[in-house]
Amino acid sequence: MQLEEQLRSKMQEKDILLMTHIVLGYPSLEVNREVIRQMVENGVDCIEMQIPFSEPMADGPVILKANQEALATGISVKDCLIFGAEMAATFDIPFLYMTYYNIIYKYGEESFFKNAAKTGIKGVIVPDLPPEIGQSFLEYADNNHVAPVLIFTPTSTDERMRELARHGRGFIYCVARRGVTGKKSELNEDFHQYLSRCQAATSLPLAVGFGIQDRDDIEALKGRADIAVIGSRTIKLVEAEGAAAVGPFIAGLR
Amino acid sequence: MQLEEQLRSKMQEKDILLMTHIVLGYPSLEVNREVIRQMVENGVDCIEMQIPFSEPMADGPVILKANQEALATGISVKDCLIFGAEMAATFDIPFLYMTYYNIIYKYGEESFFKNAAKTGIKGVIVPDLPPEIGQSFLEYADNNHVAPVLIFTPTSTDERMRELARHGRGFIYCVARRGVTGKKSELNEDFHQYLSRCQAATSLPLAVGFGIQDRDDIEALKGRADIAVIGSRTIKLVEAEGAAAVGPFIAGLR
Amino acid sequence: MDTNGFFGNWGGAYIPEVLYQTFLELREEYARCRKDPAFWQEYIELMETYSCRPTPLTHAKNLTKHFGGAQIYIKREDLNHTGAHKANNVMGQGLLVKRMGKKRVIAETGAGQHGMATATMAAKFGLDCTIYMGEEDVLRQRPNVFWMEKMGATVVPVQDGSRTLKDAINEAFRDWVTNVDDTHYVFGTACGPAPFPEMVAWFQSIISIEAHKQILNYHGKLPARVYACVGGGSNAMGVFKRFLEEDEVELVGVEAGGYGADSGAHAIRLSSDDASAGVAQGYKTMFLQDDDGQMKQTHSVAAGLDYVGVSPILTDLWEKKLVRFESATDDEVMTALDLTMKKEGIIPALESSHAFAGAFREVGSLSTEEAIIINQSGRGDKDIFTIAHAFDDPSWKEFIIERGKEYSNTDKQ
Amino acid sequence: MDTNGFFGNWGGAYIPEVLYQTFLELREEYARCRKDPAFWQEYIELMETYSCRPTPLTHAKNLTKHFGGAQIYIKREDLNHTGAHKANNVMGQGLLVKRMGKKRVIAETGAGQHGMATATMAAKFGLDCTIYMGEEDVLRQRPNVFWMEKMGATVVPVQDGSRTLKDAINEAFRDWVTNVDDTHYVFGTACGPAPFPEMVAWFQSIISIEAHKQILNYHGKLPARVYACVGGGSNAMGVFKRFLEEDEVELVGVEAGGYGADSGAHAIRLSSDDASAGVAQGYKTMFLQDDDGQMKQTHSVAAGLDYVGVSPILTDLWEKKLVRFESATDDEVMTALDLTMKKEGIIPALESSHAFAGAFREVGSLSTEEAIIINQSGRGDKDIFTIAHAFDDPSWKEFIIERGKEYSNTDKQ
Ligand SMILES: Cc1ncc(COP(=O)(O)O)c(C=O)c1O
Ligand SMILES: Cc1ncc(COP(=O)(O)O)c(C=O)c1O
Repeated sequence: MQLEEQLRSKMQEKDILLMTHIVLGYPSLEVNREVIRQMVENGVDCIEMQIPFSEPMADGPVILKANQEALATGISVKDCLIFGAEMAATFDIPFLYMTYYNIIYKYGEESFFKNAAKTGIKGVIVPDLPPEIGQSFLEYADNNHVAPVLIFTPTSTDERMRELARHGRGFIYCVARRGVTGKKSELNEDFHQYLSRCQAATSLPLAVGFGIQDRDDIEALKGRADIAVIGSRTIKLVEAEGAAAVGPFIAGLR
Repeated sequence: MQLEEQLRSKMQEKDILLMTHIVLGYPSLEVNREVIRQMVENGVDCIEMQIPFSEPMADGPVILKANQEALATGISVKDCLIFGAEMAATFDIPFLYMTYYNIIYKYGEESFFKNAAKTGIKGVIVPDLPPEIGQSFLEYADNNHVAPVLIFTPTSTDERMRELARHGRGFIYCVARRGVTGKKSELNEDFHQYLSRCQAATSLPLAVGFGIQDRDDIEALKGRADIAVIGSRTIKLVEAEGAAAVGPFIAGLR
Repeated sequence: MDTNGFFGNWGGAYIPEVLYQTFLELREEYARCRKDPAFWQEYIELMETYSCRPTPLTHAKNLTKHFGGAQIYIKREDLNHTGAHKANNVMGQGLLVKRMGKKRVIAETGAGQHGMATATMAAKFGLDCTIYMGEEDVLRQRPNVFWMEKMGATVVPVQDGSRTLKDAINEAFRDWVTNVDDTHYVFGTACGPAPFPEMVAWFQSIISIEAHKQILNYHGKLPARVYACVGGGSNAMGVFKRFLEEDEVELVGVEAGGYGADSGAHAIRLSSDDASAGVAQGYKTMFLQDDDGQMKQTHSVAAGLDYVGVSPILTDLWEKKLVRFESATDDEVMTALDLTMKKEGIIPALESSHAFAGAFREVGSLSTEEAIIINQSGRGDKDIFTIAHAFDDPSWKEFIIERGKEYSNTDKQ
Repeated sequence: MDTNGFFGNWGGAYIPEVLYQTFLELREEYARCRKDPAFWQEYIELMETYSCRPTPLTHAKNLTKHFGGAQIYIKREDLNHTGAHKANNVMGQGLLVKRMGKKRVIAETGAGQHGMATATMAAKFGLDCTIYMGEEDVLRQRPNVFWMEKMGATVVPVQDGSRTLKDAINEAFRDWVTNVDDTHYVFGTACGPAPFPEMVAWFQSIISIEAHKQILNYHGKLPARVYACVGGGSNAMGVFKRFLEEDEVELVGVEAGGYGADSGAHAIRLSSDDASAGVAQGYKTMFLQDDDGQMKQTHSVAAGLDYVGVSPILTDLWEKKLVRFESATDDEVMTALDLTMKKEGIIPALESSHAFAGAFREVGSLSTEEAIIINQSGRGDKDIFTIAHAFDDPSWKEFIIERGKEYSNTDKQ
């Protein structure tokens, strides 16, 4: 089953889905494993696993630091892919890779997507590859039935959204605001108008990310978006209270 | 009796005359007084007393330092003139002032020469006043019967020497070499030729200074010059061994 | 540049979606400027009255005699206001910012020269200004930081990654995606997402437009070779651009050899096999990266050259063999600098000294009928802390120790 | 200048006899140069190809708006090679030295700018070079000392007297009388024995020849006033000279007010009653001296302005009321510097900042139809140690303390 179908079937059961984010290798794959277990057991519907990159241009301080510290442990892309395969085989929810384009470019687009497909990864999010220069990337994704998830932002025009929607698969990642990951977003009237524009531009499910932090935020998204994305928040939680804190936190979100 | 006559009458008695140099106020007028006494008692024929100036451009390190330290004691031009008058009244040899032009300019040329004349000073040596811009200076000197002593140097042409000789009185101060006071001069063949040129250019007595340090130097000057000038050498002597060393040193020079 | 911003296989605009619209507007405004002769005229007038253009082309007669080969001419970008070619680009972008009506500029800086130039432009054009600078570079280039602050800019030391230029670039992008509406990012070199490489090269082309005229005027014919140091590649593109139209002129880019090509501690992207194709900081080029695509640490005695990437335009020219690339080690560079100071009374920046070192190696084997041009991208004054340190000057050290003690003592009171 | 080197009551050549012949030759060679249009042409070409002449005249629109008075134009001598107007004089004398066939040059320096320029010229012309610099100034201007040495000059710290500029001049004269045959003394300002004042002013007049053309071109008419700082007076004479022919232009010289005109700690020779006529350092002018004629200590935040004398040409113009003299205190100067950096992105040297301070005080009361020219004699980079200190910049201090510690530690190893 492909990503969009999988999500749509879950959407039948819940009024909003939860997607979470982890940085592979931070603080270690062991902790990642435990965190993912807790997430899945507490009802997370989808997880994006970030393969760390030395230049995470679109990430804020928390994820930036996580990338750097993961790399400092010596983790390789191959380690990440083996771990990703293990997770996809172990847990029955869709897993995605999130990373910057260079990681995939250096690995080889074709090999990367073949690997993802073979190991059961459902989608890939790359924040620095606009579709007009990602033709081969998009083709390999489609050929391998791995969803290339594209991004809408508040600065995207309606026309641009329609263009992006044409290439996106699985769902659309709607960035809640200008800026990088990690800072709280105001979910105000402007934001609602923005989400309406997003909905109008695509028939794909909408995920909303950047600064979603607690139950109130998620409550506010219900009926307006299909998926709420929790990013830096769980990373900070693990830093502060350890992996065991993740389960209760997730459980309390919905 | 004017300076030239005084010197000529002494020249009858000795094969070479001695002129010495002191910096007024260095290390103190008391020491100056003692040094001068020793000089006169041991046969010095003429003394130039330098009125210190803050910018002694033509002096080397020894006399430069003496100027500065004298000024640091707070000595004034007036102090110097009173002291000069005392010396001229006390000792029966000709005294000269040596100083830079600004001291005389600020004091007033006319007043300065009147004072010198009145107090029995016989001549004035100013190293930074070429005669072509010293007309009034030269006139006041002549009017007051105080000899303006002019300077020949190895770079002076024959023509320039004749021009200088026209304005000079008392004697001509022949600088032994290029440079400032205090360094030893080579009294070699070039030097002898230079002295011959000096002799040819003037009928005034010739004093030779800059770097004359010992009995050998003075011996070498006999027959070629009329006056040997000892400058920094005695200043250093006083610094090293005190005023009492001056008498024996002078006595040993001839 | 094709419509997607590529030069052959290189370049593009690998940007976060949030910047899409801004880049669209930037590309359009840039296109309008290129078509409008009045814009270039305004640019030239600004550079003539505020900076010191045209900068001279100096015939280095003593160096020429010393090497006994081609006539050495030095293009004097050091005489620009703020002391380097960086001013050309920044003033040009300043005019663009005014047309776009933005009120704030940001910039990354490595050596501090681009930050200085941007802070200067911001003061002149009345814009708010924030400069991102790797913490490492803040320490290496404190005087520049001081002046930037005095001109009213906020200097933010970047503590991520290698804490040098590339990290400052990332951080500037983070600012930009946050403040995209009122802010323009004044990119400092011919790198980054399109249209920056081409736009920066366009503003810098003023160097070779002048030099082309000057060399014909002084030497009577075209130079055999033109040398430039290559950090991001802006001064090189600037001094090469007009000469690219002339087949008989060989263009030579000199990269930072650091401790040597085999040491791993260098910034040689094109003249060794250590780099590979990659995509980062918004564009595709040859990067110094590992097999996974993680960027490597670089090293150069010149803070402005130790960058992991290089202009995609240069990479294209390299691939097409239209520009030759060489490198010079830190040691060779110090020797070249020393010789240039002693022979010509000219103090090239450490960056620029790479071009001198590259030229000195070869100039002796050219005929005295020929000429070469070396682009002196900046002046070395800014590098006094580095140069005095590198020459291990004892009185300098003593001076700094004394000053340091004075400050320690007064701080304690 | 009359045949004895006087301008009205001032100037002359009060030199030791040993220099008579050399001055004769110098005066003759200078006279030949003045008569020879090819000499001036050679000079212009040198300045165009080695320095950055013509230097720009910058319309300071933001400062103009800030003060709401006359249009402020800045003559950019800071863009000269080596960073100050001093280069004009030195390069001119360099050409003279070559004609006279001398092999060695010496110079005094205060701020270090003239020393830098002379060391630079000596390197370019292949001459031996010794620079005399007061020990006090060596400490204040260590970066300049470093560069002079790197360019091959010997820098001699002078430990006599006040250990500043005037003592360096005395010491240079001592060298000259010793090595008169092969050595030329490159006097650094429009002072000293004739023909130096006139000759230096002649070389510097290139500033006003350019500025005169430029202001007519940009502003359409002559400026109401021209401002310059006055140390020895060379940049002032340079920017005044051509405008002296224009009755409607008021010329204003700004002296170093130090801690204030009443403090006794300043270098105001012409705009207060503290100075009197005197003769020293080879010429007659107004000196800061006591009643006995001993020179006084002077003070200025700008090392290039705290000089006891002043150009005899300016003293003559002062006496004839053809130039107005003002002063600016250290504090006023720092404020003017700060404003200029923030408003225009331009960093005047502390010396030049005096001219800015003098102009800022008055410009608001002139009509916006009028223009003024401020001569920016040099750039402030050289003053970083003084300026950062004066602004009491904490990160600068920390930086110096850290560097100092590093050096102390390695020295101990
Ligand atoms: C003087 C100077 N030259 C060269 C460079 C390198 O940049 P680019 O390769 O873009 O010219 C720098 C960068 O800071 C610089 O300051
Ligand atoms: C930048 C600058 N301006 C002015 C001066 C003062 O000299 P002058 O009055 O001769 O122009 C100096 C002297 O060093 C200087 O360096």
